[in-house]
Amino acid sequence: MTQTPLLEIKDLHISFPLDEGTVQAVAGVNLTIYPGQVMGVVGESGCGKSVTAQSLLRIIPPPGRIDAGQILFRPSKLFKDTKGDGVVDLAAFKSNDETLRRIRGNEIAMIFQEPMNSFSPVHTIGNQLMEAILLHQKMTEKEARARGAELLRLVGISNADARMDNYPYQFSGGMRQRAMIAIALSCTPSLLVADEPTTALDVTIQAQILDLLRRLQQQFGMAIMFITHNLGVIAQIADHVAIMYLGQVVEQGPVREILRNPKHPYTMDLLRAVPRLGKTAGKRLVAIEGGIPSPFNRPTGCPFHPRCSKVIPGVCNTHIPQLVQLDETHSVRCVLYEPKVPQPNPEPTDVRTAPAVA
Amino acid sequence: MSEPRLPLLETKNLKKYYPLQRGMFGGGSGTVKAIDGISFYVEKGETLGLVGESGSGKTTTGRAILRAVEPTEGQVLFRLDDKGVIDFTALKKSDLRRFRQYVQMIFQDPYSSLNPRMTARDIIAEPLVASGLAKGSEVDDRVRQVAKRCQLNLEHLRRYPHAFSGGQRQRIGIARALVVQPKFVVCDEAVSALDVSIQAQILNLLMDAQEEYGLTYLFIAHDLSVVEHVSNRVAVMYLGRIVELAPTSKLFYQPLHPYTAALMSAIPDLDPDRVMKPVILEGEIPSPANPPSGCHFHPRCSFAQEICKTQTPEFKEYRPGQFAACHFAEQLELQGALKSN
Amino acid sequence: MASTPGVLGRLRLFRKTPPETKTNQAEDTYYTASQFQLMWWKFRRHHLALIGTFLLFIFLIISLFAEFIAPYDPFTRDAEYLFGPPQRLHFFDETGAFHFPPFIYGIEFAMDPKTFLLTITEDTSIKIPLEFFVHGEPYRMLGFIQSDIHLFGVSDGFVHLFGTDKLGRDIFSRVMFATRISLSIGVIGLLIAFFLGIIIGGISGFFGGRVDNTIQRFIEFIRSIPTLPLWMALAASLPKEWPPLQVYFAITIIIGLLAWTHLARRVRSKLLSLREEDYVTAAKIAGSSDQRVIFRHMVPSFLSYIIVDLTISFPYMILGETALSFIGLGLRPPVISWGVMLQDAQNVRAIALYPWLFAPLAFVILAVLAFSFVGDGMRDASDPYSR
Amino acid sequence: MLRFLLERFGLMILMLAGLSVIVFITIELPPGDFADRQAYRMKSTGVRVTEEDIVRMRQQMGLDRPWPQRYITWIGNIVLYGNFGMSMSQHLPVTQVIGDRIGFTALLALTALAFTYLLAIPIGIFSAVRQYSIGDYFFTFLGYIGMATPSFLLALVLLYFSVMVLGNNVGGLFSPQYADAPWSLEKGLDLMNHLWIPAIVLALAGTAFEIRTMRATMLDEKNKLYVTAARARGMPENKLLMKYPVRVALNPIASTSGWNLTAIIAGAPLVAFVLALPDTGPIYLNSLLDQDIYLSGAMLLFYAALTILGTFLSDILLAVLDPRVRAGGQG
Repeated sequence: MTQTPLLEIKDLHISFPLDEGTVQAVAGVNLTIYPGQVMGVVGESGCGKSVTAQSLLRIIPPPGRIDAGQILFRPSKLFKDTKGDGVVDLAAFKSNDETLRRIRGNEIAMIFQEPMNSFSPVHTIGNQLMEAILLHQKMTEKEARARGAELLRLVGISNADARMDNYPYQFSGGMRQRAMIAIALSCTPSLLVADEPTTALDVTIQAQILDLLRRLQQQFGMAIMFITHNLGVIAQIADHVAIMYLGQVVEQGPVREILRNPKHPYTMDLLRAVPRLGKTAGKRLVAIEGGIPSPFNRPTGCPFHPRCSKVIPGVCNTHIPQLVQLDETHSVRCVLYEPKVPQPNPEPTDVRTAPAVA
Repeated sequence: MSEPRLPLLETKNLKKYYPLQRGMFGGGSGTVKAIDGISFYVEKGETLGLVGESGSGKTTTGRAILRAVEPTEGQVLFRLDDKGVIDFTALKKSDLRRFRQYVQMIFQDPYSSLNPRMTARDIIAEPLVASGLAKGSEVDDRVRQVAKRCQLNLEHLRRYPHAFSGGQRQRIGIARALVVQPKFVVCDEAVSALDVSIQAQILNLLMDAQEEYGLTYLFIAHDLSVVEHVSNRVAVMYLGRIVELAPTSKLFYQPLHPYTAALMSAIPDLDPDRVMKPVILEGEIPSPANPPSGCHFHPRCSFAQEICKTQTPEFKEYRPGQFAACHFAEQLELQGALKSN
Repeated sequence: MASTPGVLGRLRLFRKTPPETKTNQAEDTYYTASQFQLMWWKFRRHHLALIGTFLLFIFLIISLFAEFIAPYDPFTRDAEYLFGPPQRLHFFDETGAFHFPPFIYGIEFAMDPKTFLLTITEDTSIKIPLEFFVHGEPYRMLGFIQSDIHLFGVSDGFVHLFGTDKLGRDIFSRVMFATRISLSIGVIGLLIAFFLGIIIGGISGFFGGRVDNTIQRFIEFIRSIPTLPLWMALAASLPKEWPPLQVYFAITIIIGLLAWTHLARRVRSKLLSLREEDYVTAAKIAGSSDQRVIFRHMVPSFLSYIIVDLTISFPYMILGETALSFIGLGLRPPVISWGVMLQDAQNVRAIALYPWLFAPLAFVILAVLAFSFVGDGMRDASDPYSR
Repeated sequence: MLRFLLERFGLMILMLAGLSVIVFITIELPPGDFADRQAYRMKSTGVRVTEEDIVRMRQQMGLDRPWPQRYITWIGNIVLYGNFGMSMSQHLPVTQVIGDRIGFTALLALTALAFTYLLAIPIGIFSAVRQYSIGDYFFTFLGYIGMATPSFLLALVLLYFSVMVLGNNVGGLFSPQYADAPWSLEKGLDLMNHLWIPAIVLALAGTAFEIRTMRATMLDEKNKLYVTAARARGMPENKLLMKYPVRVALNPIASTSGWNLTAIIAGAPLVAFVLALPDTGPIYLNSLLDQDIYLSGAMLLFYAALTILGTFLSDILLAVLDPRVRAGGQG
């Protein structure tokens, strides 16, 4: 791909200092999203996928903080009138920076996991929808209202004009998620961050929302970062996928490539662990051994090594694997694919005490 | 198919209505029909999957069978080899406790289902101790045995639930259900809250235990792939009623009810080239407090006719073992989640 | 539906994991800690609560051993020293020499020729050393320990650390005895409230439905009655000829009678929510009897909340009694409570001329603060399993 | 909305009816009655009183009939004619004894309520926004003190302060020169000058409570997803706080305002007693001590009615603020 990337996350580190110790939620994530691309981010709990998404808008809940890394973003509207290379580092801003505020909702919009809680209960849907429009566009209240109703119609809410005056409790979960999408699209952002937008919904509603998102993506041409733990959803919506485990992207590539020809042991195991229609009925699944480690007890070396079926003792527990580019688009973070395999180290050094980034 | 087996459990017209409270003094006006006439049977040793979306009444069904909620009407018949047929719903409270050992439950939320103030050992021992099935060292022996079977670290039995991860907690919950060697276990969304890698471990554990102890499961879930994976037969619920019940493969290849078909079309396929073409259902699930007339599904059904608005379709057997409640079950050619290539 | 917990939720979950630097044994201690251990560990981190606990301990000591701690009987009069200001304890004399035990100076009276007001000053020529464990007025502690040893005193004359009242009675001694009475009113009042609250709230929560609704409306009703005017009306209805002790019990009951509603609500809502808890359902399915469900599963999980609520209601009891006695409708002399003592300090004159008469108020405030601090600390610690 | 209002209004009437019974029983509770007390008093002044005299007195005052009957008469007169009966000690109709004072009590209560919210809402917002700042600790500390200090002490201290430092005696409701003067601007100002102490005193405990409520709700709401969602669409931080958490935190404030008024009214007699206000407090106390039942009954009824009215108003306020309550579903 010769396009210029829309978003480039480089070696991002995010931690949460807590009383009991520091949680390394994101430990060196690299991720590139091109304009108009749907990037799926998959992972189990604690893999840092949501925190990564929140970091794009700098809305990581306290006490989380970005320790290192860059989030390079190329806004499409912000520098229209001024010249310049047009790339901003989102990680470098203060969280209340004016430029950042103009990017939020305008250039990068977000939809959340719990549609039931993402609206203020005491303000009308229309109020919250118009708020987004008025913040970033020069419009009168009246125009904003008309635009709001139009957006509601666009996301498939009937009787949109009257619905503008409804309160969130009068909307069902599916409708709220539609309204949330309407808000997100109100300023035609170039990147939509969708943090598990269908997890809280029933399957039939999930299908509707996925269908809607797919349609709107084609219509508006925005890029989507779609976060989920459901591999099926990823298969259906994403072009590219990044698999995350314990704060790192362990494998990344086109969705077909990853699902059919996975390289990282974790991806392989994950795909085998999912029950598949018509294929696994009545059989034992190939389960991944052990549990997801506590975030206070990050394994040394490769974070997956304690559960990995292909672990090389003395290597995987000491050596942090490097990102290996298998071809133009497919990369993996596993020692098995490194050109120069490190020698087994019989006495594991404690990597935890060493700085995670050189 | 093997020779017909005797049903271990049978529900007949099971209902659970909740009074709807409105107004200051709780004057009842209307009822919520959480489940409205559920009839099915479960054969010994099989797994009956029970699927449906939120508000369909699947959880209430599971709990009503166990009398964790008192059913409003209907029977739950339970066939025990040595004791004959017992009507669970007719048992007096004191008798009910004696029969609890045959029917157990595994819960969805591994956090709220374990009393945080009891050690893992006490939680697992609860069914033995509470019903007086075992005493003294026998309790410990049996707890250790079942804990080992559920792959729990025996040294951790002294610990409280807050020390365990979600997957391990679920193992404790399973151990608690299995310690009395029940005949029938209701798995209420037992793997829904777990991560994929953990979910596979628990599913394997459940299936191994079934084989080893000859268990019969009622497997309640909303994830159709999981249900297809574990079930022999599947019942589909919508708004408090069963709309279709069939052997798993029949249901997934040739559903009879439009709702079943819609549900299946919404499963996101793991194969990116099999693009999901969901049957888009109009609107959302209506409230069980105010269900539509006739066939509950008619306002969202693309095949609905006049008759669907007025008459409740009969739940009957259209193909061997395949039951449905739809006026047009015989006419419609519906597509399942699986295609025979 | 399946929902993976949000980041923060999950982090909180894991916050319970001890830092990795701890040894395995420490980890195991943590994981096998019972509810009350976890609560104590959490409570311990609350500094104000620890201060409050310490204060409460002192109050307890005072209440139990008032006779020993007070140098005099509450009714002993120092006829020469009416409305006497507090006598300061001195550790250093005018030469700067250190003394232990400390001493007090003698007193000197002078009449202001214009206002005819008696002024009292220290006479630095007389030093009276304080003595510990002195023999004084005999007493019977806790009703059976007979003794005449007091914590401190002077061999010659009197010592009045908090001054004296209009009859020359030692305020320090009186406050010690009043502490016992005032706190006991709180305790007994709370017991009554506790009893009523548990029973009525329990019925409401256990039966639910119509019974629950009726009781809830009734509680709302009671809560809408302004407490103090009703207390006043009830207290005023006590016959004048009742002996003080009977009045004491009646007042306690009146105060307790109106305090149960809060507790009843708490018990009820806790019961209702517990009924829905999965682990209670699990206990039922495990074949537990009703008693077992209630006492093994439900009571332990709401006991801590009840204790918190009791602690938090305590100040209202104390303030209620103080207010009632202050306006003369509550306890009556010779029973001494903080409120009764404050009857002497009803006007601005008292503040201007005899501020030491307000000494009991310091105790009221300290007691209320101590209970509030402890209550707050316990509230934070009451649910060590919250996610 | 209308349905909700009607329901609440009906409930208010019902509660008032119930209250009147409780009030009557409470007032009737003491053994002996006004006749006994009157006889006792006359005897002590040397007047000879026979049993027949007492019986006659009783008949005159209607005290010989059973209490339900007397209750019916009592409440009937109140509801139908606004007649609260005669004060037996002052030989005046109750309405005349307390009539003009009721206004002052209500004025005092409302002023105190206004003080409570004028102080509590901004301070609560400040404490929540600057959580763990010195200011937050200061107000938390002040809140504890406010809760722990009995109102009468505060009244005395403020009175002392006003006399000694400001040099004016603000006991009572008016300065002597205005006491009987006709209403004028100066008299109004004088009233305000006297009103602030009792108002602050009565407001204090409620203020401490409401600051805590406001702060806690704000802190809770601040981390809710919908606030994050608004932040994610580019809302500036200050506007964000004012529009969402502050707005939502007003709901519990509104719903507790009824209790707050109850607390203020409950404290009123005591503070009035200390400050020698010619408000209803001292009369209430005396009427209780004299067993002047119609007077004390009317007063207690008045206090209770005021709080019930307050609860009703707070319900309406909550309905205005919260659409879900308005819909009546979760009411």
